[in-house]
Amino acid sequence: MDITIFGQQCVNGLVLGSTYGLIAVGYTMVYGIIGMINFAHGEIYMISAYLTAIFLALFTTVGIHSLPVVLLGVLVLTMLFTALYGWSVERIAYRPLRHSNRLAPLISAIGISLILQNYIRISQGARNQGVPPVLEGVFRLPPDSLDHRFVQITYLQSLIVVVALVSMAILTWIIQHTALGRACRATQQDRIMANLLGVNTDRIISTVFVMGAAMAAVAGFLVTLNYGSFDFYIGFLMGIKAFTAAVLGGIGSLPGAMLGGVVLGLAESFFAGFVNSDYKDVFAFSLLILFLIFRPSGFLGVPEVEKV
Amino acid sequence: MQSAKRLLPVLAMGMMLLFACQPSGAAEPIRIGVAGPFTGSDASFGEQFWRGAEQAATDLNAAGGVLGRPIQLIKADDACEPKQASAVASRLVDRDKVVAVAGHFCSSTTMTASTTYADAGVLMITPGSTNPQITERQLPTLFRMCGRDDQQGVVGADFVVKKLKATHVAVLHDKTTYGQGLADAMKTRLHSLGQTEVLYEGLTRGEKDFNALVTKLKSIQADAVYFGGYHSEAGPLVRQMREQGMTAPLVSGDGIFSEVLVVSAGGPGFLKGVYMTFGADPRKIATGKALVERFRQNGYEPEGYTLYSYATIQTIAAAIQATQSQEGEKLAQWLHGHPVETVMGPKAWDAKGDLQVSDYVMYQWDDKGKYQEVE
Amino acid sequence: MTPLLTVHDLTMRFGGVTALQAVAFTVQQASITALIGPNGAGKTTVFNCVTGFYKATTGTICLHDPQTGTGDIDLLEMLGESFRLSDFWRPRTLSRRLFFKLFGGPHRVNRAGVARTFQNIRLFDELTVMENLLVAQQAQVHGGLLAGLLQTAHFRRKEQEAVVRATEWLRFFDLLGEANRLAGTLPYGYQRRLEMARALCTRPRLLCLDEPAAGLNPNETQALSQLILALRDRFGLTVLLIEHDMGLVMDISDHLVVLDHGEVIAQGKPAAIQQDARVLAAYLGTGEP
Amino acid sequence: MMGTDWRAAFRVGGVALLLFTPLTGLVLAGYQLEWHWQRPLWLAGGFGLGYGLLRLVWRRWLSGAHAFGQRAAAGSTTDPARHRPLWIGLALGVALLLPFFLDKYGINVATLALIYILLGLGLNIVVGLAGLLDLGFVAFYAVGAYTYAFGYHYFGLSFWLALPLGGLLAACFGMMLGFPVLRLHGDYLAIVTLGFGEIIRLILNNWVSLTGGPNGVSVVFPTFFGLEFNRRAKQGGVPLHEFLGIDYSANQRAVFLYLLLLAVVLVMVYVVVRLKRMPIGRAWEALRENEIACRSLGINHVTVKLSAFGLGALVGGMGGVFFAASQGFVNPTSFTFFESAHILAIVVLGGMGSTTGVVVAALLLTVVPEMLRDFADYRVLFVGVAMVLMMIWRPRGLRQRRRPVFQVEPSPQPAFVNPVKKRLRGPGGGHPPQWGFGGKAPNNPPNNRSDP
Repeated sequence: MDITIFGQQCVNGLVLGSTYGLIAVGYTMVYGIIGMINFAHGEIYMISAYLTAIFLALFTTVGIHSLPVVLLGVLVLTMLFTALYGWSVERIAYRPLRHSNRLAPLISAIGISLILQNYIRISQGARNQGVPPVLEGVFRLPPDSLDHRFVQITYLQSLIVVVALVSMAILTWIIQHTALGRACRATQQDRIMANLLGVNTDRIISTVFVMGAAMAAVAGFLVTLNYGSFDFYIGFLMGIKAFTAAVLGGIGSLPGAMLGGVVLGLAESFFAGFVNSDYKDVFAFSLLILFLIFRPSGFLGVPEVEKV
Repeated sequence: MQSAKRLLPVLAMGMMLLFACQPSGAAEPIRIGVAGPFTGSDASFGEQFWRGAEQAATDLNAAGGVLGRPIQLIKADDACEPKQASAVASRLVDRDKVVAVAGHFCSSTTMTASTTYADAGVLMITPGSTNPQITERQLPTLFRMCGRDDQQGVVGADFVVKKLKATHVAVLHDKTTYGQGLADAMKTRLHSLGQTEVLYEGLTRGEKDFNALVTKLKSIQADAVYFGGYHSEAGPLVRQMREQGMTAPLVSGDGIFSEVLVVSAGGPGFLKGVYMTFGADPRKIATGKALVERFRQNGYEPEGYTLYSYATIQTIAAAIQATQSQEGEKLAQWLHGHPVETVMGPKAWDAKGDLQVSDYVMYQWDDKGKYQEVE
Repeated sequence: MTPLLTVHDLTMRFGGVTALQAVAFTVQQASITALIGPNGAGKTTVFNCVTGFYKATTGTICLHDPQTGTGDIDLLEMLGESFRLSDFWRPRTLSRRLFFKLFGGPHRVNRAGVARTFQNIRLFDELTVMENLLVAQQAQVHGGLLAGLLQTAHFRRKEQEAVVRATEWLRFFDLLGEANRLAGTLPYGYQRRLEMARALCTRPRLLCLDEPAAGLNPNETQALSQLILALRDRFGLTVLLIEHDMGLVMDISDHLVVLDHGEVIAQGKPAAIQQDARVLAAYLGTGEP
Repeated sequence: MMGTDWRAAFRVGGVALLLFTPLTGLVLAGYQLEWHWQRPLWLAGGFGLGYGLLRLVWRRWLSGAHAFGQRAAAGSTTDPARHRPLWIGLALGVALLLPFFLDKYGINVATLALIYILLGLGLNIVVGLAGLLDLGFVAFYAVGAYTYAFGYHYFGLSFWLALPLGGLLAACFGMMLGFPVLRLHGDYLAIVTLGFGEIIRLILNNWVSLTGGPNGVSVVFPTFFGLEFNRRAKQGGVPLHEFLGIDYSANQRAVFLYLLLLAVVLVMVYVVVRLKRMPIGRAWEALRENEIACRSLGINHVTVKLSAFGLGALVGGMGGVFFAASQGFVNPTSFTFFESAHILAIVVLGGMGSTTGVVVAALLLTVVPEMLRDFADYRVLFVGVAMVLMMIWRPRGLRQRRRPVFQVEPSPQPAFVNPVKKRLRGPGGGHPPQWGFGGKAPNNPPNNRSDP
């Protein structure tokens, strides 16, 4: 087999996996702190894709053309507004149901995702939307290959990988070394006790939703720039895939989410590239099931000890 | 207090008058159902359907309606789910008492819903379902305003083999009734031309990352790619091909016939070397030009199935006008024997309900985001 | 004196930590045996091994049949041991192992005659008190699915028997008035009693009580000790209990096993244990630097 | 009081303005933007005002509701169960007569509602009673539907054979999946089932040579003891309407399917109601409450879970067969994850474990979206809003599960059974001691079910 093809599939998988990882963070954080699956998270990602395109168009309309300013500005705005959506989802679908049975928030989250999907469809139209190409260019190895025998990564793709790693590092640092992170971890361990010790757990839970949404916004921003198009339906599939990644990595673990994403991305790429793309998703889900049966805690999750 | 008491009967009288007047004010409208995916992942095609049908009804009503009665459209959403399609079909038949239906869009929903219409003897003309099986069942009241996938596949395969001189053809599809039907037709024709495809695979609808597949296409050195599917996947696919340095042409069917393809590919620059089959562009036919202008004035580009659904409503109206009847079987009988002048030119149907003339031609995209017929 | 339970050379490791080291003791038929020791000594671990919730690393736990004196039951085997190479030419052992691997678990231990309560009460909160007790008789009632759906006479008789048995235990524990309350809504002391009643509904030979007096006031503790004695004296039950309340332990136990750091440091009659230097050291510290 | 209400309303309006401004005020058109500055203002104003009014009304209602609630509580002591047979009879009558007053569309919707009741009952066993969160229930539904489709297509299987077979096959699938995964707990199980549901759908979609892929498989309508429901029967058969000497009507087959389904649903309702009072049903619920305690009581959690999973799948499979029969065509688009979520919503909305609740919720979730058809574009949006509001309003569902009541007093004194006599021959053997833990228990009347 051609080594460049193999290398290229590695790159493909890595890039895809990084986006999965970024979205998986939202699932893993929410699950870690309240033990619930946030089914509306995929739609939050979808919202962020729309916001990216809207703000990009807005900057162009206003007349700001300096690329770094535009990109940074769009990223920050997208993160802010997506975070606001994340916060609202928590306030509407989760907080009122804090003390009810475990499944009620699941249903309300599914309701929220229906609302968000259709809200976007009605307000922005059902057709595909997109952004014009930005930051075009590509690294190739070897750089001057003529016969298509090269491994390449576009600037945007490398940006995805780098940003994913950096933001993951920042997030991990926040959780591990700041007062906020300590409060998060305390809430995760024992919500009632944390509350008694003066941690405003409601606020911490809100913060976690906000952080998860912000990470989804980063993913939405990068993915939108990279693939150039999206529609109101992209949240569903991406949500399921990212969720799979979170579980593979060990739900509740931040580095695990990233690792799970990359593993899933690589697995999909290799399967589609070397076996059959028809059954790519079957393979991904089978992997998930097998993994859960033999190692339910994922790669980096802490194995649950059965307390008697 | 007193005045209020006196006011009440007056008010009631007024209300009753209002209700009583309403039906007699205008002639009983002729109801036509417009069924398609107005929500869900295929809503963009539903939008095209509705716009076309709406415009047709407006125009016909402005010209005095049919049999002197106005046309009333009933919007029926099937979300491209067979389950909803059969519910919606029986609702159109039983509740709304429609005379005819323009729809559905997705081949799978047309399959389910058509039995209901056939049972009730309601005329059904689908502007967009191209899967061959639909008319092969020979339901008496079912017609198509579009071609069949096998016709499209023939045009596509001939083009790929004869014009593009491709020898390593990869056939992809999106695993939908439509996309796979198209890819199968392509494959069959390729075989009869003495070629074997180098790859036949499906990709997942709704995904945006096909890089792994593209790398695979590169590794098997495909010199032409045929894709059965919609623009929402074709766009990212062609973009990723170009980004990975693949210049092989991408050939597809009517599912990508939309300027939204430019947006879904993320820019017109990626579209060089993209071809597609579609009926002769209705926007170029003389009768259609004025209409296209009217659409554009309202800020809507009438593409894809917009004019198809316009023509569908026209056809239904023509049949009603000619037969003076509202019975589906009579309308169908008439349509089987008579051509209809539509905005897309004259159309005539064979015994199965397929168009007699398949007018599929090949279009080519340029890097400005425009397309035109290949000579 | 006939032994009911023999624990021999019981060792339990969690990863690198040795929680139990060669623990050995015997529980006599119709006696009350208490496991005591400082916090973290491994008492609950012994309990979990005996009742099948932990799979001991090595050692044997044997339940004897006092009626026949034969037919000892190996409680460890029931949890599903890992296969050994030698099994493959002994189809009988292999099939036994396979069976327990698939269908084994703590429930088998219970069916063999060992019932337990939990340190932190584990009731079925959303079920009524009566239903809690009926669930415990599951293994005995267990009519066919069809019989239950059609409400055959046999099925109804079995159900009635179960209700009657539950009623008697409720009377014994003075819970009769609460039969139709949700278990989760009972006061704490009632919940403790209900848990014991539930364990007894499985008709055990050995009843294991994990800190039954925790959280009870002195009066309730007093009544509890009377109840445990009554279980032994009137029904001939064998009781194994963990308890921190030394007053209770010394009052009712026939035999004491003292654990410290995962090892048995002493066992014997209560009076003897009270004099034992090592036990005093374990509880009070040696005092020497 | 008013002041705080309006301040809160103002805050909500402000947040809404922020939320709506970019997504409704700025609309993408290609790479350009269209401005609709009035849309977010209207929306935000509406939300703020609506919220403020809601708060006011809520406070009013709440203060009034207190008295109302007390009255209701006092009234309910007259035993709600007394009117139960009446209600059940009434509902049954309506259900039986319904098809003769509805048009075909109405019957179709009612049939769909019944299918969802069936599915809800099945999933209720798994989720509501056994507490196993199953996010891939649609897999069993699909197995049932495709069993009928394949059975007819490849082996000429009739509906009557396919019905039990589809159920059994689905149950087998349930067991096959269940055996390895039931050792997992809670959410992991949910994820595995989700994956399984997707795998089944993907395989159905991809294995074209067997399943027809996205083209699906056509299904024949069930016959009534060999009599067909068509206008003209195929190859020498006799259509039902000729046999009975009545006029043909397309409604006949719909009515037939509806009544058949109704019968099956009634049987299932009975079965589920019985199961809850049987040892196996109690074991499911006990397992949901506390798995460890269950194991300590000699209950094999794996087999008990398997039985719940299998039975739920069985019912789901039968639902699938009916679905295939009513649609006349199956393809994989009917079995997406959203379908699982829909069924789960029925169970949760109905109040986990409550049979009446499931029936009501299934009716609501099928009929309401159909009634909303007139709002075409906003339909699904409204369904979503309804789901969220319902959960906030009644997080525990429409109905709470009622517990069975046992008569324990007066106890049959002479028929005393020694609780331990079977295995033990202890001394004693007389009446058990009457003393308990100090302090007398409050002597509740035995049929007083529970107080909070």
